[in-house]
Amino acid sequence: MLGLLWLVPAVPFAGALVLILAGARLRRTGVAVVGAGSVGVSAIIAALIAIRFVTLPPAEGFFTQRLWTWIRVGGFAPEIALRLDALSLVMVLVVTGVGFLIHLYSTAFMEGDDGYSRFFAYMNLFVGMMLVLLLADDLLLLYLGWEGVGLCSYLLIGFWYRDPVNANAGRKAFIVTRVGDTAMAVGLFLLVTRLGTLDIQGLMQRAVDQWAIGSPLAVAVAALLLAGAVGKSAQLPLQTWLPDAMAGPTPVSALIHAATMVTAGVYLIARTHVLFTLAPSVQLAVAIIGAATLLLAGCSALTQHDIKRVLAYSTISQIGYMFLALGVGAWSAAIFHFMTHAFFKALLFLAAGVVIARMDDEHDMFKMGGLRHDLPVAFWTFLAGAASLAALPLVTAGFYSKDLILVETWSSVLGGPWLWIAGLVGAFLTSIYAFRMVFLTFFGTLQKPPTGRSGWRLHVPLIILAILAVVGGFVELPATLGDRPYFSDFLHAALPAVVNDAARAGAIARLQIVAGLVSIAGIYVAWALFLRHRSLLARLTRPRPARQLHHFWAAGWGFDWLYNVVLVQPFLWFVDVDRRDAIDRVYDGIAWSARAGWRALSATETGRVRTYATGLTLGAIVITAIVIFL
Amino acid sequence: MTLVWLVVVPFVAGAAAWVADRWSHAWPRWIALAGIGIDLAIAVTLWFGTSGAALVPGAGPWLAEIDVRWIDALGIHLHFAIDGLSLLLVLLTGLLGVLAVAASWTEIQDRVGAFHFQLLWILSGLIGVFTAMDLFLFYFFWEMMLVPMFFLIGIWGHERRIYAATKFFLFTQVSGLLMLIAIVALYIVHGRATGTYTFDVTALAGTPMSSTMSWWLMLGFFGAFAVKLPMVPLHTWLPDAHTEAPTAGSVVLASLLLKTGAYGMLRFVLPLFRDAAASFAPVAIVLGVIGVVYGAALAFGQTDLKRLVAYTSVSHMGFVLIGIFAGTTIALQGAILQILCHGLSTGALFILAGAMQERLHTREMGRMGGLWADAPRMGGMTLFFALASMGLPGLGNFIAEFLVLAGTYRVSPIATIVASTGLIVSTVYALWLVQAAFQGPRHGTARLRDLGVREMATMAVLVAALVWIGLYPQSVVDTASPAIARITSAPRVASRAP
Amino acid sequence: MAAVPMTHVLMVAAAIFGLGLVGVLVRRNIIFVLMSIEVMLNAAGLAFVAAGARWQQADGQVMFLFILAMAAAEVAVGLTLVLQIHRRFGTVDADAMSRLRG
Amino acid sequence: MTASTLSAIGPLVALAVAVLVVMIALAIHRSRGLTFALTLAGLAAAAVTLRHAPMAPAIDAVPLVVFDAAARFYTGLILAATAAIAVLAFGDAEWQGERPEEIDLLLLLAALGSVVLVAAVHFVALFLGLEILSVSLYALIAYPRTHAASLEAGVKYLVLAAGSAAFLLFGMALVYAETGTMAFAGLTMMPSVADATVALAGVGLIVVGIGFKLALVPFHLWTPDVYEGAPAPVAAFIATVSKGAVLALLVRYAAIIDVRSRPSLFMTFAVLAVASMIAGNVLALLQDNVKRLLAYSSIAHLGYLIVAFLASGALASTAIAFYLSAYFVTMIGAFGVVTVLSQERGAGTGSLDEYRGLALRRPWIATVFAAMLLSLAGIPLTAGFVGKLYVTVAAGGAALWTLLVVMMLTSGLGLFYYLRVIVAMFMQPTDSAVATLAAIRVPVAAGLTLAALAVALVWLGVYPEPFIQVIRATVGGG
Amino acid sequence: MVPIFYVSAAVAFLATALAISRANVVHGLLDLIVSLLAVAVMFLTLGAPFLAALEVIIYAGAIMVLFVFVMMLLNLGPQTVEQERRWLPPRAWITPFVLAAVLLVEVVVVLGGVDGPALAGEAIDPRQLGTVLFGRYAIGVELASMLLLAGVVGAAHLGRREGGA
Repeated sequence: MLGLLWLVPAVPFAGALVLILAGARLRRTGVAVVGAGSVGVSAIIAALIAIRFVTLPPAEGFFTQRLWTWIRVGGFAPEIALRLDALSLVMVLVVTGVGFLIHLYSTAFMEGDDGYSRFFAYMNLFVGMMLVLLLADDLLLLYLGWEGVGLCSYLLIGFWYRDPVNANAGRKAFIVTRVGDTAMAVGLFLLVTRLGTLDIQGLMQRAVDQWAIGSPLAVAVAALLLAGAVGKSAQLPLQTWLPDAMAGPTPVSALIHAATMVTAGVYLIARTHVLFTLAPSVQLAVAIIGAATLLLAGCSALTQHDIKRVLAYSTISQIGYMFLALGVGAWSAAIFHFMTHAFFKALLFLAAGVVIARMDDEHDMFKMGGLRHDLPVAFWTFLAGAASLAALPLVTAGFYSKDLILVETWSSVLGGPWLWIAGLVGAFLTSIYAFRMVFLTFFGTLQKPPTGRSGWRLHVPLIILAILAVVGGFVELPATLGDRPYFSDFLHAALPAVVNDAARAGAIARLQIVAGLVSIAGIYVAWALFLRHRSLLARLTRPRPARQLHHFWAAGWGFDWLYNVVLVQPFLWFVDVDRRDAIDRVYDGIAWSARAGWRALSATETGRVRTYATGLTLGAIVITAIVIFL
Repeated sequence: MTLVWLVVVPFVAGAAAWVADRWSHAWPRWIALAGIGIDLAIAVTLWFGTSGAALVPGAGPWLAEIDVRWIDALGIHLHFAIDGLSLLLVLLTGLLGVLAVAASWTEIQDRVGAFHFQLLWILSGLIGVFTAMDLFLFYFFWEMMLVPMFFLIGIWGHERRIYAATKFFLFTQVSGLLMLIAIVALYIVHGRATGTYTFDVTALAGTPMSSTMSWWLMLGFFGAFAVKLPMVPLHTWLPDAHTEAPTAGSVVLASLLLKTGAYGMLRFVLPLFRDAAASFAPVAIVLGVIGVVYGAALAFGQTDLKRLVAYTSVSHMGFVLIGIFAGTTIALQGAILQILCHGLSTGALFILAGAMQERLHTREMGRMGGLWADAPRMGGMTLFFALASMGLPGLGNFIAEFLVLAGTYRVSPIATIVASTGLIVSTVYALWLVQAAFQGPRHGTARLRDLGVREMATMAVLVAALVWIGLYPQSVVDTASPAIARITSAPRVASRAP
Repeated sequence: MAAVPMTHVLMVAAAIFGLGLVGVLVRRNIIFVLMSIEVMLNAAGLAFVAAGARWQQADGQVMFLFILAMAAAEVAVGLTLVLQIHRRFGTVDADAMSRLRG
Repeated sequence: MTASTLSAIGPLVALAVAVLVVMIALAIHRSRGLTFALTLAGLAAAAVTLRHAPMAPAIDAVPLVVFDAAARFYTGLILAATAAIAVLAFGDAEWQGERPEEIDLLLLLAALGSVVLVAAVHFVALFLGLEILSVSLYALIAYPRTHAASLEAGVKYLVLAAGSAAFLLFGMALVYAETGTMAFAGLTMMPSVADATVALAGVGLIVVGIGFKLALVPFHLWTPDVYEGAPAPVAAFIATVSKGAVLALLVRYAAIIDVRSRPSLFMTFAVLAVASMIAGNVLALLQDNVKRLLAYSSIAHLGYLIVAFLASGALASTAIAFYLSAYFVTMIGAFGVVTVLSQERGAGTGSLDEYRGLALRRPWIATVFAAMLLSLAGIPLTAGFVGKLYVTVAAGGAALWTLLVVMMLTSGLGLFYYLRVIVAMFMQPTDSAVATLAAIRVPVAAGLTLAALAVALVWLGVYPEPFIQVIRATVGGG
Repeated sequence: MVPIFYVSAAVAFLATALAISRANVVHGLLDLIVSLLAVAVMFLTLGAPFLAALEVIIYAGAIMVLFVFVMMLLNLGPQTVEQERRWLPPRAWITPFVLAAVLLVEVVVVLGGVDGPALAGEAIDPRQLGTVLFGRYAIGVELASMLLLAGVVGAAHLGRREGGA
C-alpha cells in the first residue's frame, strides 16, 4: 500500500497533463471529472495509505520511496524520493482532502468560465506540486514543489488575465515570494557547500553532528530558510502579496491562499526544526515574526471592506499564530492549527465565494447585509467557520488549536508572557474581525437580494468543511478537557514535544479561561460595533488620528508604499534610465571618435598636389629627425 | 571520419540548397533539413554508441578523433576530436539546427537557397569550433562562421539589420583578432620552449611560460570568448544582433553562437592557463555576477520582445561565466547544463518571438496584449519557456543555475548571493514578458493564428528536452564529466620556466 | 687642384634641392612645378657627382647621366600632360585639378 | 655581353624584346588582338626564361641585377599579375575612347621596370627600374586622356613620383658619398652606428622614395586620387605590381643593411607601419568610392606588410611572399570587378551607389567581390586569412607585440568598410539610376580571369601548403 | 678653382631662388638656365667636364627648350603673370619655406656631424666615363633606353590630338 505513495502526487500531475494537452477537446463534464477526480483519487490513495500507516506503522516511523537519483555530481546527489512520516501524512491528508472538496466546489463555481479546463489544469498542477513539496525527502525536491506551488499560485491569481489588475497581483505574488525563495535557495547553497547533501534526514543528522547550538552557520541557514518560509507564508515583512492575491477566483483563495500553500512555510520550518533548534536566535525571530504578523494583520483585517481581503489578512494573522507556535517550539501545535485553519479558512473562503457569486461579484461587505435568510447554507457554514476562526470556546476546532498555541506559548521555555499577550490580543482582534464579517454580511438589513442559485456541488463541500471546522479539534483535547492528545502523540514520531518551563506549566486552565473570554469579548465587540451600535463605530472613527490609523491599517501598515519607494521605484527608475544600455554609449563613443578621425584625416586629402608634396616633405623631415635623434 | 562528416555534411548540404533554389523554393528547405538532420543523427549515434565505458574518466580522452596534416609549414593539422563536452554541444547544434530550419519554413521567402546556405555554413562552422583540437583550425572555424552570420542578419534581418550585423561582426572579429595574437604567441612560446611548433591543443596545454606571459595570453583568449559569451561590458552587440536577426539567426546566435564563448573558456582558457585563470577568476566571477543582474534588469526595461529575450541571454550567460570560473566540479557541470538549457529555452523564446512577429508584424510589446484568448498554445509555450528561463525547478535551467550557484558558494558566498538576486529579477522580466504579450486587454481586432503543427512539434521537442534535463540530467552530466575532470585536473605549469 | 670639401658640395646641393622643394610646395602653375622638380633632380645629380668625386669613381657621373635620361623622359611626359590639361581645363593651375579628393 | 650574361637576365631580355616586337607590330598593323597576344606571349616567354635561366654563373658578370631564387619568385608573381591585368584591360576593345594598343606596350614596360626592381642589387638598377615603372605609369594613368579625372591623376602622380624620386636620388647620393659604392652589397660596409648618420640619413631619404611607391603614410596622399582617376586595371597594377616590386626590393635591401640592428631605421619603419595601418583604415571608414576605398585599404595592407618586414628573417620573408601573393590575387580580383563594372556606365566612377543591390543584378560578380573583400579583411577560407596568420606568426616570432596589437585593432576597424561595400551589394536595393541601365556584358576573358582569381583565393585559403612550399623553396626557408 | 666653386654655387642658388619665385614663366626659365649653367661650372670644378658639357647641352639646351616650346604652344597671355601674382601671396611661402628650411637644417646637421674629406677634384675624362658606362653599366644603359622609350610612347600617346585614333 505504501508503495503507491508516488501515485499521490502523480495522479494530480497526470490530471493536469491531460487537461493541458486535451483540455480544449474535452467537454465540461469531462474536465470536471478529470480535474476533481484526479484529486479525489489522490485523496483516496492518501487515505488508504494513512490507514495503512496508522494501523501498521513502519519500523522507523517513516516510509521512504526512492524514485530515482535526480543528479549526481561531485559528491552531491539529490534524490527524487518521497518520504512519508506523521508530519507529511497529516499535511497530505489535509491537502488532498480539503483540496478535493475545493475542486468539487470549483466544478460548479467555475461552470460558466471560458478557461474551465485551464483552471483545473492549474489546480491539479498545484495539488501535485503541493504534494511534492510535502512528500519530498530532499530539500531540492521540496524546493521544486515550493516553486511549483508558487507558479500555480501566480497562474491562478492571474487566472482572469484580461484585467491587468489580476495579472499584476499574480506577478506581485510570485515576485515577492520569490524574494523569500531566493534567500531559501541561498540557504540550500550553504547547506550543499557545508553539509554536502540536501537529503532532509541526512541534513538534520549532519547538522546536529557538525554544528553547535548557536553556531553562525546554523544561524545563517535557519535565517535563510526562515526567509523562504516568510515569503511563502506571507509573514512580515513579505506579507504584502497575499491580500492582492485575492484577485484570483475564490476557490483558488481557499485552496492556495488559505488552506495549503501559504502554510508551506510552517511546514518547512517544522520539517527542518532541527536547524532552528540549533539556532535559538532565529527561532526567537520566528516567534516574534509570528506575533508581530498576527497583530499587524489582525489590525488590517479589522479595517477591510472587501470580504476576501479580510480573509486574506486573517490568513496572514492565523499563520502568524503558527509561526508563533513554531517559534516557541510548539511544533505539533503549529501543525494542529494548520489543520484546523485549513478547514475553517477554506470554508470561509468558499462560503464567501458563494456570497460573492450570488451578489453579482460584490466584494464589499458594507454593500451586503441580511443575507442569512436568503443564503442559509452559506450563512450557517460561514458562521461555523467564523466561530472556529474566532476560537469560540469548546465547540470549535479553532479553539482547540489556538488554545494549544497560546498555552504552549506561555509555558514553553522559548515563549513567555509577552508572546502570550500578543497572541491573546491577536485572538481578540480575530474574533472581532471574524464576527465583523458575519454581522456585516449576514445580519442587518438586506441591501440587495442575491441572484441565481447554488447547487449541491457548492454546498456539499461547505457542509463537510463546516463539520470539520467544528469537530476537527477533537483530535487533540487539552489536559483540562479530557486530555486526549492523539494528534500530538501521532506527530511526536516526527516532531519533538514542546519543552515547557516548569515554572509556567501549571496555569493551563486559567489561560484557557482567559482565552475563551477574550474570544467571546471579541464577538461582543463586533456585535456592538458592527450590528448594534453602528453610530458608535462612526464616532470612534471620526477623529482625524483615528481615520488616519484606519487608513494606515487598511493599507496594510504601509508596507506596499514602503517597498514601492525603497525598491520598486528605484529599480524602475534605473531600468527606465538605462533602457538603452549606457554601456553601449561607450562603443558609440568609439564609433564617434573613429568617425571624427575619419573626418580629420579625410581633410588631408585635399586633392591638391601641393598638399600631397607637403606630406612627402613632412615624412622626409620626420625620418631624418628619427635618424638624427636615434 | 565521422567527425569530418559532421563538418562537411552541412557545408555541402548548404551549397546544394543554394543551387537547388534555382528549381524550387521547397528544395532548399528540405535539403537543409536533411543536411543538419544527418548531423544530428550522427551525433545521437555517437552518443548512444559511446555511452558507458568510454565516458568514464581515464578511458582515453576522445570518443572519436581524426588528425591529418594540413599546413605543414606551420605545424597546422586538421585535428578533429570529440569528447563529452564537444558531443553535447554538437548535439545541441544538431537539434537547434533542425529547429532553426523548421522555424524559418514560412518566415523566409526571399532568396531561400542563399538563406539556407548561410544557415548551414554557420552550423558547419559551429560544429567545427566544437570539434577542432588544433588551435588554428579552431580559429579558422571561429572566424568562418561569422561571415554567413553577418549575411544572415544583414539580408534577412529586420529594420536595423545592417547596423546590427556590422556591430556583431566588428565586436566578434576584433576580439577574435586579439585572440589570434594570443594563439600565435602561445604557438611561438611553445615552439621556443620545446622546439616543436604546433597548434595542437593537447600539446600546448603544458607549455612552460612566465606567469606574466600566461596572464596576457589568457586575457587574449578570454577577451574573445567573453565577447561571444557575452560578458558585460562587452555585450552590447548582442541585443542588436539578436533583435534584428531573422528567427533562425536569433536562434542560432542565442542558442549556439554564444555557446562557443563558453566552450572556448572551458576548452582553452581553463586548461591552457590554469594558474592565470585561477588568479583571474575573481574578476571574471564579479563580471559574471554583474552580467546576471545587469542583463536581467535591462531585459525588464525593454519594450521590444526580442530585445528583452536578448538581454536575458546576457543574464543567463553570466551564470555560465560564474560557473566556469568558480571552477568546482559542481559549478562546471552547472555551467555546461546552463549552456545547454539556455540554448533550448532561449532558442524556443526566439522561435516564439519570431512566430509572433510573423503574425503581428511587430515586436513591440506595447502593441501586443491579450493574445492568450486567440493563441493559447502560443501563450502556454511562451509561459513555459519564460518560466524555464527564470529557472523554475523541474526544468533544466533550474538545475543548471542551482549547480552553478551551489558550486560557486564555496568559492565566493557574496558572489553567489548577489547572483541569486538575478533569480528575482529574472522572475520580474519573465512574468512581465508573458503579461505584456498574452495578458491584459486585447489590442487590435485581427485574430491571431495560433501555433500550427510544425511549430508545436518544434516546441514539443524543446519542452521535452528541458523537462528531461530538469528531472533527469544525469545522462548529460555523465557525458560531460570526463571533460570536466580533465579541466579540474589540468596541470599547473605556469611560472615554472622563464 | 685645390680641394672643395665634399660636405660643402653636398650642402650646396641640399640648398638647391630645398629651393626646388619650396617651388614644388608653393607654385600652382604646373610648369613651375615641373621646373622645380628639375631643380631637385639636378641638385641630386650634383650630390652624386660630388660623391663620385670623393671616391674618384666614374659611377657618380654615370648616375648623373641616368638622372638626365630620367629627367628628359619625365619632362617629355609631363609637358605633354600639361598640354592636354590646358586643352581640357583651359588652365595650368595645379589647384584646379583637385576634383579627386576626400 | 656573353650568352650566359644574357640568359642570366633572361626575363629582362624577353620583356625588352617583347616591347620591341609589340612596337614593331604596332607600326606595321594596329590590331588590339595582335598586340594583346604578343604581350601575353612576351610575358610567357619571360616566365619561361625565368625557369630555364642558369642561376649561378652570371651573378658577378652583371652587377646591377641578380635573378636569385627570391627574385625569380617575385618576377613570376609580377609576370602573372601583369598578364591578369592585361587580360582585364583587354576587356574593352575601344579602350575608354582611346586607341587601346599602347596599353599593352606600356604594361610590358611597367612590368619590365618592376622586374628590374625585384632583381636589383644596385642603386642604378633600383633607380632605373623605378623610373621605367613610373614613366610607364604616368602614361597609363592618364591613358584615357579625354577624361579630366585621368589627366588629373596622371599629373599628380607624375609630380609626386618625380619629387619622391628626387628624394630617393639625394638619399642614394648621401649613401654613396659615405660608402663609396652603389651596390647593395656595399651597404654592409656602412659604418657602425655611431658614424653612420650621413649614410642613415641617406637611407632615410631613400625610404621617402620607396615609401612613396608603397604609399606608406605620410607618403600616401596621392593614392586615392590616382586610383580613382586611373583606369581600373591600371589602378590594379599600381596597387599590386608596383608596390609588390618595391616591397620585394625593400626586403632584399633590408636583408643587407639589417634593419633590426639599426634602431633609427627600425623606428622609421615602425612609425610608417603604424601610421599606415591607422591612417589607411581610418581614411577608408566612410569612403563612398570603391576605388578610393581600395586605395586606402592598400595603404593599410602595406602597413601590415611592413610589420612582417620588420620581423626579418626567413619566416618573415615567407610571410611577406605569401601575404603579397594573397594580396595580389585579392587586389587584382577586386579591381577586376571594378573594371568589369566600370563598363556599366562609361568610365565608371567607382561610386558605392553603383554597387548597391549588385547581388541581385550580378550575383556571381557580387560574390566574387565579396570574397575579395573578405580576403582583404582576412576572413577564413580566403588567402588573406592565411596571409594574416603568417604575418602574425612572423611578427610574433620577432616579438613585435605592440605592432601586432596595432595591426589587429586597426584591421578590426578596417572590417567596417569592407562590410560597408558588402552591405551595399547584398543588403541594399539597387539605385534606381543604375537599375535602368542595360545589363553589363562581362567579357569572357575577364570573367575567366575573375573566376581563376577566385579559385586561387580559396585555394590559397584552404590548402596553402603547396604554395608555401614553393615560397620556401625560393624566397627562402622559414 | 675653389673660389669659382663657391661663386658659382652662390650664383646657382640665387638663380634658382629667382627661378622658382618668378611670376613670368619665361623669366623663370631663363633664371633656371642660368642656374643650370652655374651648376655646369660646379661640375667643372668637381672634375666632371663631360657632365658640365651635357648639363649645358641637354639640360639647359634641350630640356629647357622643351619647356619653351610648350610655353609657346600654350600661348599664355599677359594675364597669366597677374594670375601668378595672385596665386603667390607672401603667406603662401611661409609653410613651404619653413618645411624646406627644417629639412635643410636637418641635412646640414647630418652633414655637419662629419668632417667631409676634401675632394681631390681630379677630372674623370669622358673616356673613363664611357668605359664604365658601357662596361659595368651596360645593362643600365639598356634600361635607360627602355626608360626613354616609355617616355616616348607615353608622350606620343598623350600628346595626340583629340580623337586621333
